[in-house]
Amino acid sequence: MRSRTLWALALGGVLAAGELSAVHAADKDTLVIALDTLGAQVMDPIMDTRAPHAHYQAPIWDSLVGFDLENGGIGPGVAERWQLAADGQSWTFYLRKGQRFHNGDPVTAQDVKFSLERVMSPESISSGAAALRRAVDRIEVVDDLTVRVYTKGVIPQFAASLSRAVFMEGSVMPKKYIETVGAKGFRDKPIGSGPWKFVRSVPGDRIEYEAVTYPHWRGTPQFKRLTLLLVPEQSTRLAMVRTGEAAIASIGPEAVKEARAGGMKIVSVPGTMQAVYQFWGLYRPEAKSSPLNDVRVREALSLAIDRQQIIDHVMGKEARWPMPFAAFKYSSDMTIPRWEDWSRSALRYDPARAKQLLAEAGHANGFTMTFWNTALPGTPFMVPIGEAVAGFWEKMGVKVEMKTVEWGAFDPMGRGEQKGLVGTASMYRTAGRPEPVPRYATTFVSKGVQHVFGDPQNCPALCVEADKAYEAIVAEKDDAKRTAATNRMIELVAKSWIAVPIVEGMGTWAVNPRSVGYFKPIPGRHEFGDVTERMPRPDQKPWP
Amino acid sequence: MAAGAPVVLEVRDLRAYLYTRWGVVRAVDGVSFALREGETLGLVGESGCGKTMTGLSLVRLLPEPAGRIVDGQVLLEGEDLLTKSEPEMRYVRGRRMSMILQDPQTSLNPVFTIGDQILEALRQGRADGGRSLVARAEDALRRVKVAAPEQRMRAYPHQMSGGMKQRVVGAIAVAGEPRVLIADEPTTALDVTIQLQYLALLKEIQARTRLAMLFITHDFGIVARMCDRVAVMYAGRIVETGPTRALFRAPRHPYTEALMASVPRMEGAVTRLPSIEGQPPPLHDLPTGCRFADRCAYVDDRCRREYPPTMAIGPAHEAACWRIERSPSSR
Amino acid sequence: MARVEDRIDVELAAATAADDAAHPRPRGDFARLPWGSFVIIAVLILVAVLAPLIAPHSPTEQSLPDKLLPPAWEAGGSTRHLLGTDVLGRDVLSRLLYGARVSLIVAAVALLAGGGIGLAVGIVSGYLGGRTDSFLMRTVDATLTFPTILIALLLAVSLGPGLKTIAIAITVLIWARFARVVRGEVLAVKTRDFVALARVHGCSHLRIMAVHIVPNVLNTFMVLLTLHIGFVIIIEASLSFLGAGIPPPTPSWGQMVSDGRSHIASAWWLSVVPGAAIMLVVLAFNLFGDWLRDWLDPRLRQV
Amino acid sequence: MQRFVLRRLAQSVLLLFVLALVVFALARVSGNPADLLLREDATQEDRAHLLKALGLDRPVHEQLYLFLAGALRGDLGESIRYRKPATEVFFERLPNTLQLLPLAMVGALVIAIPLGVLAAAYRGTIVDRISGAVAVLGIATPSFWLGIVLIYVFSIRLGLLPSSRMGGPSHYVLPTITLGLFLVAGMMRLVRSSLLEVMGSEFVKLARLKGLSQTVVIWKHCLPNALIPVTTLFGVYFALLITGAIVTETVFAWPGVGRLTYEAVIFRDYPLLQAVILLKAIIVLGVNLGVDIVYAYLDPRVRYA
Repeated sequence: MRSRTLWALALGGVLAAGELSAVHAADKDTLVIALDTLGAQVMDPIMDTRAPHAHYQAPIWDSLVGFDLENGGIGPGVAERWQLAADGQSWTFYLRKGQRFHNGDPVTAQDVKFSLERVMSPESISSGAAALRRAVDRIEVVDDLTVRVYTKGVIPQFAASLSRAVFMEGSVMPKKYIETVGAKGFRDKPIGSGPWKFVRSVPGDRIEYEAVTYPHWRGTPQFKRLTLLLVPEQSTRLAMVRTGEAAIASIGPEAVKEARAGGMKIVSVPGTMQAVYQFWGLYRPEAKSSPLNDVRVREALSLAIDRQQIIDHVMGKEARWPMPFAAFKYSSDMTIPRWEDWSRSALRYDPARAKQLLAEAGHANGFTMTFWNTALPGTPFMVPIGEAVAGFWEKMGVKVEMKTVEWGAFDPMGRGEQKGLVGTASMYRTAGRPEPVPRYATTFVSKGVQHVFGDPQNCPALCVEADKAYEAIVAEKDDAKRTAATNRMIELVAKSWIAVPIVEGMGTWAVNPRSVGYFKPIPGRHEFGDVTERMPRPDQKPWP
Repeated sequence: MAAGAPVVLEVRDLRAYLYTRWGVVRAVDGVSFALREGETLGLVGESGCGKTMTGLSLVRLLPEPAGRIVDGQVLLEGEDLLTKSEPEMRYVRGRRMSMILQDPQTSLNPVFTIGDQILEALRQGRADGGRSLVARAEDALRRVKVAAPEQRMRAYPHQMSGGMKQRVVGAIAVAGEPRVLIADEPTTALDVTIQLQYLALLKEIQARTRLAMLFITHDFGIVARMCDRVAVMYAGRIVETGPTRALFRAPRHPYTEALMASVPRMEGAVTRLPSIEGQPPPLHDLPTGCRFADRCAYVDDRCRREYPPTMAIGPAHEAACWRIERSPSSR
Repeated sequence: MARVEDRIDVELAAATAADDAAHPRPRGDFARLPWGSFVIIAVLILVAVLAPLIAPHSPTEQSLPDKLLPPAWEAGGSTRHLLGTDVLGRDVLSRLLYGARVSLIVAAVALLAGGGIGLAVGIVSGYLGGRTDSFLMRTVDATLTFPTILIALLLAVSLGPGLKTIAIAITVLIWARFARVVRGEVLAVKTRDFVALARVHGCSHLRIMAVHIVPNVLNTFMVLLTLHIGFVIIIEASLSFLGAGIPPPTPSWGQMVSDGRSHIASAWWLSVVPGAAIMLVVLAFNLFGDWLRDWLDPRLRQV
Repeated sequence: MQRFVLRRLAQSVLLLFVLALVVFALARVSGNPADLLLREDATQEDRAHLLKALGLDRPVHEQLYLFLAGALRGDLGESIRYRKPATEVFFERLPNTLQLLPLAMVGALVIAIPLGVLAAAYRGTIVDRISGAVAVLGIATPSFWLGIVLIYVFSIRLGLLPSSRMGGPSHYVLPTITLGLFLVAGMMRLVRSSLLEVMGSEFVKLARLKGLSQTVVIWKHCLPNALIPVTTLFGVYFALLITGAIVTETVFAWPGVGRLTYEAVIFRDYPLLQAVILLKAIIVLGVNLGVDIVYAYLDPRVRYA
């Protein structure tokens, strides 16, 4: 009786009764970090482009230029020190002695030359490769521990761009090893000079590392093993930290209250990004009649926003009062105190003044505008901020037609013709970088990608001034003069009210105090790729 | 004719109702009859008169939850089946009383072989340790004249003809050697030639096993051939019972009379078959008096007022009609 | 001997029909009217229509200081916000009322469009049979294999999220399910005598389909409509979870459940309230569907 | 039977070809992966270089030709994000999903069938009402919400089960329930209505006439007939599960193909998206064919047709 037996079999398939042992916390010697993304999870610095790669590539590869651990920005790395030549056309890097790759080969100037050229090679899709190609003329090995890079023209921030404080293009890769095993072999068994050795990578799930056994200049890891887990759902990451399955989990500001309710510690990384809103293509003829073309209206819109409420309620106090556009407390080439005062006064919440300005501009009973609300990868809280801003504008009588769009759909609109964006406002972001100038070039210079002041064919007065100010900064070798020129540029943008900072975002992490000891993050760097080697065990340094 | 044989099944004033959305359908409304060993009683009537429901009530297989037996007694060899619990009743079905259904196409389970379905019936029956179950199954098939039983055992229902399937159903029905077999229009779905073979088969089985048979049909040709006695049902009640010959020769109840008149005769010229005007009354609101009143040629006001009692006419021949009282022996 | 292919299709269609339109037999019991579901559906429609009048606050009005207030009956709750407030201080009750409107519109548009196409394809495919039938059925198979969420994501991403996109995405997926079931019913109805009779009288195929086939298939179709209301609302919720749902600030139940998910411990009402609303509505429509199926029961065909 | 299988395969190939075209078009409509890979301050020149490196600078029809020609050879191109052949990425993640699906399906069967039978056997009673309500709950609960609540209750509050990810058997409990509940609901309703349909047929009367008990009649005679339609919908449910897994795999951080599909869409990874959809379709069609064969095996009426 075949069919009868078949059905008995199907019914008999009882669920595998696994042992329902109590959830075992991860063992003491392994540091487990739960992340919302592992990027492309490709163990090769030239193959991943977006920020997340700093999570999983930093442990293995050192960067030519390192960090200033205390207050963010750049510091000594593989190169102990570096020097800009008198004529400003070349930089000389002096490497630290005694550095070794995980297979024992010494780190030499040849490796640095090879690494930089590999980043610039055609098959590299690393996002900074193009900038490097534009900047570097040629690279010369002076001796085993000295390398000189000749640049096309004077590039004051060139050294900084080889630091993870800015991008990943400074990773130092083993020349001999890669030339013997080839690119594929290198990606399967990656070798670097960092404090952690590669163990295994399970695609879409996790990456495992093992601490090096010798002391390391970045810091000798307290844990034997490091595991980075990919857990896309935030509430799941929270649950893992509460049950001890993970020591640290990346969370958004909205989950801080939930994390504290669960007895977890909160670590906030200051100055990781700046949430801004900006107006597009106001200089274009088709936007001529728009009320947004009146600077008083734009200033009113900024005064209408109660930034303190956004910090306290939308961000759950996990945010700070913003500095000017793309500027942070650790920014170089600008007089910080001056701009701190400016932002306190200019970005204040003053609805009365805002109403007055609107009336002066002839829009007492408000007007209609379009506002594109979106969130860049890694900062989903930009959408609630956008909604809050729209809410404040609505209270001011402005009719806001909000269009919430997924980043993949919004980003292309900002390139080329910008047809859909002309005459509208949108949320945007500036990443936590030590020098503001390159970010200003992107948005305000006529040749820049966003060119909000004007484009090469149609460049009104403001656009011309911005171009001149930018040229002054880039070509300036003298620090004092460059700072003055930078201040001039920041003032120009601030007074235009076309790109306005809302709040300075922080990277927030939930930590299980029983799994990892007290540690301090690097200001401006949301990723912990360069922090894991300094995280103590819970018994070594308890949480305050 | 087994006139003197013991009574196997006696039904007294059986009532079985259907509780539906349109009200209570009194499908079986006070039926009484007796069935003797080796005898075949025909239960005849138009469709919808409650004959199938009567059959189902005997084996207590009324459609749940609508159908319910509300009154009366069903005495099988003296035991009242209506008081039995479901497990006790299960023991009766197949072993002491069995039934053949109308449509062979749907009577057999399509996913099991014929052999499985017979073996299952045999396993329920009395343990006949002598030969193995399979051998007894093949004998059962042979007894219902199924050729090459060994192969047939492995066949599936859809591979057999209607007639063949009805034989298998027959084999299953008698596998437990029941004392009473209820055949609910077993041949209606078969074509004529197969019909005659099947009826002869039933007769043969009855002769061999002495089982009593209740034959439910609307076909008088079959009644004449198969039944020793006939009970005519109308609107939930039996209006006339008697020996087949007596009913065919001298029906006394106007409804039986009309039925007999509408059966085509071989002899004599046949111009236009008489038919009975009107419709049987709806079973969910039955009139008070005689239910055939509206269609009866001899109706008077007494018929409408009061339901006539069953009165004896001749030997084992009785009918429920006031006319009988008025002229005792019309013959 | 019917070709195996048709046998299976008939069986599958009948089975699916059995799933959605099966009815217990015999029909003795009296099918109680599902008053419960009538009330809930009536309330839902009333709420959706009168939302602007009865909602205590505007669904998008923010008041950041009183964010994440618990419902009135909990400690710290205020009667101004009966069901508490969300992350931006918006009134949960008002968003629930307005959300009913959005969910109903999406469900109505998707079901009528999707159902309509499905009904047409099902009838044509079932009635004509042969090559058109197998072609249409293979298209149905293709649509069923295409992942639900993926189509919605691709559409949301290319056409831009919004009520219209969600409705289109769900329509593209719903029609296949309707087509398959309707086809099964048509196959069953097609073999009935009155269809042959109509053809004998010289009716055109179109007339037969419209006059004879449609009425008999309508009750299964109606039942399918009610049973799929739940399916549509859940799809909308899942899309919101994946970030391709109805964009803020328009309130929708699916978006509310999705947004509230990271506050399970500290602000349970954010996802529990809309979740309960969805469950109540789906329960109501399912009971209504069951009752409708019994009431429109083909039992009338059998008498 | 062979003729049936061959014809079905031919139709599947045609279906896959149409599917490939649809996916190719839809993916490109949704945007360009290059935009997501470039930094905010990348210039047009950077974009051109990246497009060339990814092979997206060629005209669309040429890309289509390359894709189809490659597909015939089984090479579905290289994933843009993972820089690995798309098929390799897919088959790396497939086992994880396939470990979850059978458990969810069998689990659903083991619960749905008895519940369905009880509901049918005791039609109209409390048992029927309760199982009906459970079924509706299954349909009405968004799986991501169920998953999160289960994690909150069982791993945070009670600490009984691990909250997510793959691992020992205890890791499979919550994801299977989340994935399976939706199934239990659908199957239970189908088993109930199909069983009621079968219980009305004649051979059930005959079975009871043999003196068989109610339970034997239902479990031995009715159920096999009632389960025939269930098998046919097994294929449909399998297809739903593969897509439904996207949500469950996201909540439980399960590195399966569901999650992979979602990522491929969000990052506009054309080759990976095309590969994932085609390979999933092949699996679903294969399973459906298998189900039909099992169906024919089960129902003798069809087997000898």
